[in-house]
Amino acid sequence: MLAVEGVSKRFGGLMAVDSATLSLQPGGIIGLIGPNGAGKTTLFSMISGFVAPTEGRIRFEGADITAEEPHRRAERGIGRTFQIVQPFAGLTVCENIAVGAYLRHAKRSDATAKARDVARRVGLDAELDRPAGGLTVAGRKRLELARALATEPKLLLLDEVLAGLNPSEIRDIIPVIRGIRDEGVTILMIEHVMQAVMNLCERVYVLAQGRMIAEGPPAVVCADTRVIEAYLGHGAAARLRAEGAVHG
Amino acid sequence: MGRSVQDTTLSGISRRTVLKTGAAAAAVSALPFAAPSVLRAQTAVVKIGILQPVTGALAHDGDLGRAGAEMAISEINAAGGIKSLDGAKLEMVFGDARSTPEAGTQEVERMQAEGVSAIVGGFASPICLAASQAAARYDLPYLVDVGVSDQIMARGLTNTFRFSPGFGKVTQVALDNLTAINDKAGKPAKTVVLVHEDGLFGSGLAKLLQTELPKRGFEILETIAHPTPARDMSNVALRIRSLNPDLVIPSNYYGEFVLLARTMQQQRIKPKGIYAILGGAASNGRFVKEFPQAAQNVIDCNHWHDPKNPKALALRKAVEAQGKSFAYNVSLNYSNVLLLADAIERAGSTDRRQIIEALNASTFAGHIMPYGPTKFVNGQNEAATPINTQIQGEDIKVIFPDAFAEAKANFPAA
Amino acid sequence: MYSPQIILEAALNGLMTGAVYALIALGLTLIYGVLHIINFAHGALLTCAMFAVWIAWAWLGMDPYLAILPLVPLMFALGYGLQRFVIGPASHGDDGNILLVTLGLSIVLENVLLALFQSDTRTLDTDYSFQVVALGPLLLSYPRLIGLGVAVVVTGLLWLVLNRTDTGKAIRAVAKEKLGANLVGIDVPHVYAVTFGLGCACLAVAAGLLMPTFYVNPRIGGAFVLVAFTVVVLGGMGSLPGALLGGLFIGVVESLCGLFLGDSLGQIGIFLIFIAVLLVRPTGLFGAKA
Amino acid sequence: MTARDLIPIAVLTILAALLPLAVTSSPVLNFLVFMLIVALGAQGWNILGGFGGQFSFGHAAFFGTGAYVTAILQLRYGVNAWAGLVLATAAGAAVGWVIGFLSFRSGLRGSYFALVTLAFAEVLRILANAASFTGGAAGLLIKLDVRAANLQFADRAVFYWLVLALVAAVLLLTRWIQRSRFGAQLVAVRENEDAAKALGVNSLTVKLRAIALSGGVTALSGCLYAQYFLYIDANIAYGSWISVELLLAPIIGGVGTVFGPVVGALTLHGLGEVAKQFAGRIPGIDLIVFGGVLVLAVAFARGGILGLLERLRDRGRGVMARGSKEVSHAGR
Repeated sequence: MLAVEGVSKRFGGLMAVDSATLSLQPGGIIGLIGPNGAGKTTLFSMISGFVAPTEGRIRFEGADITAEEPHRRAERGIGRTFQIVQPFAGLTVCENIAVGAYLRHAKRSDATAKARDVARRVGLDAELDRPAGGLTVAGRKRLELARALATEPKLLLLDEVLAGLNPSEIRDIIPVIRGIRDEGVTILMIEHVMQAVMNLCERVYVLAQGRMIAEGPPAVVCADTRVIEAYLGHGAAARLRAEGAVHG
Repeated sequence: MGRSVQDTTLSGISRRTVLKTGAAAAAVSALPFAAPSVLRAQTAVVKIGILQPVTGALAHDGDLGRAGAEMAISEINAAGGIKSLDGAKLEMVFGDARSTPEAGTQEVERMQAEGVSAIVGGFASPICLAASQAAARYDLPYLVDVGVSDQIMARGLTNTFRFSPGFGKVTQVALDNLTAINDKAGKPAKTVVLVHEDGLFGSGLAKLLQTELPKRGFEILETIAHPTPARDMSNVALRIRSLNPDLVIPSNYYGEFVLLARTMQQQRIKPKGIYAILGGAASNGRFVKEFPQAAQNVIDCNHWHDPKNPKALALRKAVEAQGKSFAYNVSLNYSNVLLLADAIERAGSTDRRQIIEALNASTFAGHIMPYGPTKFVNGQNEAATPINTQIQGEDIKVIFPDAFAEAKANFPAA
Repeated sequence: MYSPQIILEAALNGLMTGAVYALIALGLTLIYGVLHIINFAHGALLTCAMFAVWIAWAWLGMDPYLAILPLVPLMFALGYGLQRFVIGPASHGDDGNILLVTLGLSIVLENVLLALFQSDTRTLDTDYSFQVVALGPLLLSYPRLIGLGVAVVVTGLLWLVLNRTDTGKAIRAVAKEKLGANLVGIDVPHVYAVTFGLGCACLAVAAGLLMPTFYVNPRIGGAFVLVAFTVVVLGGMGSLPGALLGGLFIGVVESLCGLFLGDSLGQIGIFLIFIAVLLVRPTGLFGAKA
Repeated sequence: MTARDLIPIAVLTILAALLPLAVTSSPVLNFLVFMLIVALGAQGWNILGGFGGQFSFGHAAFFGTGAYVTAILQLRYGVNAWAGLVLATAAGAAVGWVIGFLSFRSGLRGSYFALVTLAFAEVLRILANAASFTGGAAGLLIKLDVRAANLQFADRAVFYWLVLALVAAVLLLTRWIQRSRFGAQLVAVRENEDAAKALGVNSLTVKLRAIALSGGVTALSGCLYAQYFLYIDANIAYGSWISVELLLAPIIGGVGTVFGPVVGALTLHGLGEVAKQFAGRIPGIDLIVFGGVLVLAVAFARGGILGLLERLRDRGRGVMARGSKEVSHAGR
C-alpha cells in the first residue's frame, strides 16, 4: 500500500535521508529502527508530508503523493503521531480526539461519539473531560495515539510512542497497539525499545546515516553484522561474536 | 485652523484616544449629573457649552480656546450678566472633545442633557463636523470657533454658525493680499513652490492654490507633499533649492513648519518670501521666541485679532499674565462667546429657536476680530476675513490690510 | 529632472538619516535576536530618551551630545528593569504575551509623557543644529554627519561587546540555545535584561543624535518605530550588520523616493518594501538566520 | 447548538435590550452605542485572534474598509445604506481573505503576522488619505437625513437595538464556531498547527475562513461607526487606535471566549470613565489605566476577566471535587 522509492532529503550540506526505499503491504506492524540521527523521523515526515523530499517518490495505494499536503494524506488514510507529543493544550481530551474524528464526521455529535469510542479503545475514557495539558506523559502518549486513530487511518505512523514510559506503562500500551493492528490498520513504527520491537513487529527496516541498510524479521535483522556495527560502531559485531564464543 | 484630527503610525494608539466616550460613565456609575446646578437653583443662569479638545493631539490648542471662552464669560458676568434675563449669569458647561469626533459627539450629548442653550467650540474640523451635527438633532445652536473646512457650512444645518472665515474665504483673501503685497513691491515674485502636509488642511489648500495662483500670474514650479509627522525636511529643502523659487508657500503644522524653516535656513535657501496660509507656526509666538532667525520675515495669512482694538490688547495682557501664549483661537473663542451672549441678550430668552433667530439677525460689532459687524448668511459670517502678519524682530506684526497694519511689509525680504 | 548634484545630496542625506534609523533598529534587532520578541514599546522608549535629552538641555543646559553620556547608563537601567521586573515576569515566556505587554507598556509610557509634558511639540537649539559642512558644492548637515559617524561606531562597539566580552558571549549563547545556556549555568533572565538594556541604550544614543535637529512630543516615537521594524525585517531579524545596512539602505531609498515621488508616497514605499520582504523572504535580505 | 448554549446569550440580550426603557439619558445611550460598536469589532478580532490564535495588529484594515465602503457606496453611487451594510461586510471579508491569503501562504505567524497586518492597515490608511475617491484627507461626510430607510434614526435607542442585535448575532456565530467542526479545527490550528495538519486539518483553508469571517464582522462594526457618526476620514477609519482597541477588548475580557470581547469592551470603557471622573484633568489618564490593565491582565489574569472568574469558580468547586477525582485516578 505504501511505496517509498529512492527518497532523499538534504538539509544544507547534511544528507539526512539518502535514497531510502521501503515498501509496505496492507496489514501488520512494521518497525523502523536505527541509531539516533539516522533520519527515521525525517523519513516519517516525508511520508506524512511535513517535509518535501529532495529526490525520489512516495506512493500510497498506487497514487503518487510526493507533493501532497499533509492534510490531504490524512484524508487518504495516513495517520501519524509525533515523537514530541503535541496535545492541543487548551482543549479537553475529548475535544482533542474529536479534532481527528472531524476528518470523517462533520457533525459534532458523530465526532464526539467517535472520540469517546476511540478513547475507550486506548484507555482514556476516564480522562475525557480533563484538559489535555494536565495529562501525564503516558496519558499524552495515549492521547497522541487516540487522535491519530480517530482519523480512521489505513496506515498509522507511530513515532516512538513508547519512549519515556516505564516498563509497566509499556506493558499496558502494547496490547492497545496490537488491537489496532487486529482491526486492519497497517502500522509503521519508529521504536527504540528493542524488546517491544521484537515483540510487536513482523518485519523491521533499519536506517543508519540516512541509508536503508537492512530489512527483514526482527530476529534476523538483529543478528546482521551491518546493523550491529551501525549501532555499536565498526568491529563491534566481530567483538560480540568473539565474546559469545568465549562465554559459549 | 481646521486641522484634521491627526493620527499617524503605531503610536497613534493614544493620539486617537483608545477610549473616547465622554463622561457618560457618570451615569453608568450611578453618579448624579450636573451637581453644580443644584446649588445655584436660586439665581437664574444661562448654561453654555464650551467644547474644546483639552486632551489628545490637540490639547495645547484646546486649552487656549478654553481660556478665551472663560475670559469672555467672566467678563460678561462681571458686567451684570444677561440683562434681558434679569442679569442671569452665564455658566460654562465644559466638554473635553479629546481630539476625536466621537468624543465631541459624546460631550454634545452630555451638554444637551445638562440643558445648555448653545455650544461654542470644536477647534478641529472633524470635531466641528460631528459635534454640530449631533447638536442639530436638538436644534441646539452651535458656534464653530475655528474649524475652517467648507464642509461644515455646506450641509445646510440651521443650528450651525461660523463667525470666523472658512477655508475658501481664507484662501481667496490670502491670494488677493499676496497679489496686492507683491504688486506694491513692484512684482518681485513670479515663481512659487508649494509645500503642504498631506492631510485635510494641506492637501485642500494646495489644490485650490494650484488653480488660483496661475490665474494671478504666478508660476507654480512644484507642489511638494509631505506626511505628518515628517522625519526629515532635507529633501524638500533640496528640491526648493534646485528650483530656486521667488516664493515658498507652506501649509503644514507646527513641528513640520519649524523643521522646514530651520532646514531652509541651514541649506542657505533665501527666497524673496515665505508666505504661509493658515501656517502652523508662522503666527505662533513660541516659534518667534525660540528660532528668531529661522522665523524672520515669514508672512502668514491667518485668523488674527484686530491689533488696534483696546479690548484685544487687554485680553492679550490677561492671557499672558496667566503664563499662556496669546494665539488666534483665544481671540476667536472670546469673540464667539461675546457674540452668543449678545444674541441671547437680544432674544431675551434661552429658547433655542429664538437664539438661532437672534444669531441670524446679528450685527454684533463688540468682538475683537478685524471683521466689523457680523452678517450671517446660511450660518457663515460673511464679514469674516483673515489678515496678514509678518514676523519682524521678536514680534508678530499685522502688515496687511493697511487699515489694521502695525508695520510695513518687509517684502521682498532683505 | 534633477541635477546629479541634487541626487547625490539626496542620497547622502538619506544615508545620514538612515544612520539614525539604523541605531534605532539596532536596539530592536538585538532584542529580537536574543529574546525573539518584537518590542512594541521601542518607539515609546525612544520618546522617553528624547524627552530626557530635551530636559537635560532645557533644565540643566546640557549639550544634547553630552547628554548621551549619562543617558546611556540611565536608559540601560530602565531597559534592564523593564525586562527583568515587568516584561519578563508578566509575559510568562509566551511570545504573544510579550507582544501584548510591550504594547501595554508603550501605551502607558506615551500617556505618562503626555500627562507630564502635554501634547505640544518641543525643540531645542544649539549653535551647530543647522550648521553645514561644505564638501565642494555639497552642503552636508553637520549634526547628521556626526550621526552617521556615531551610528557606525556604536554598531562596531556593540559588535565588540557581543564578540569579545563574557557578557557578549553569554548573550550569544542564549540567543542560540536558551536551554543549553541555562544548563551551563548562564543566568538567562539576567542576560535577557542586559540585552533589553543594551537595546534601550542604543535609543539613548539615537535620541541624542536626533534632538539637535528634530523635535519631540509624546507620540513622536511612532514615526520612527515602523521604519525601524522595516529596517529590522529587511536586515534580517537579529542581525547587527543587517540593521546597519538595512537602515542606511532604507534611508537612501526613502530619500530618493521622496525626491522623485514626493514624501507622502515615499512612506508607502517603505511599507510596501516591508510587506514584500515579510511575504517573500522573512529572513531578510542580509539575514542568514532562519 | 443546544438550548444550554443559547440561553445565556438570549437572556443577556433581552436584558440589554430592555435598558433603553430604564435609561433615557442620551449620553448614556450614546456611550453604550459606541461601546457596542467597539465590542462588535472586537468580536471580529476574537474570531481570528482568539479562536485562531493569529494576533492581528491591523484590524483597522477591516474596520476602515467597512466604513469607507458604505460611505462611498452611499455618496458616490446612491446605494441604500442597508445594502451598504451588507456590501461593507462582504468587502471586509474579501480584504480579510486577500491579506490572509498573502500572509498565511507565506507561512507568517506570531510576531511576523502581527507586523504584516499592521503594515497592511498603514498602507490602506495612507492610500485612503491620498486617493480622491475616498475623499482624500477631507474624509467623507454621510448626509444627515434621518429616515429608517437610510439607517439613521431619530431615536438613539433604535440604533442601540440595531447594534445590540448584531452583537447578539455574532455571539451566536461565535457560539456556533465553538461547537462546530470549523471551530474545533481552528482551535487545533491555534494550539498546534503541525499536529492539526497531521489530523487532516487543512490549516490554510481554516485560517482563511477565520480571517474572512473576522474581517467581515469587523467591517460591519466600521460600517456602523460611519453610519452613526456620519463622518470618517483615513485616520479615524484606518487609524491604529482602532486596531489596538479591537485587540484590547477580547484580551482583557477573555480571549477565545464567546462573551470575552463584550465583557472587555464594557470593562475598559467603564474603567476609563471612572479614571476620568477621578483624574479628568490629567490628559491621557484613562489610557494609562488602559495600558496598565493590559499588562496586569497578561500578568495575572490569563484568559482575561472571564478566565479569572472561571478559575475562581473552579477553585471553589475544586475543594469539593478533588477527592472524587483522585479516587477515579486510583481506580484506573
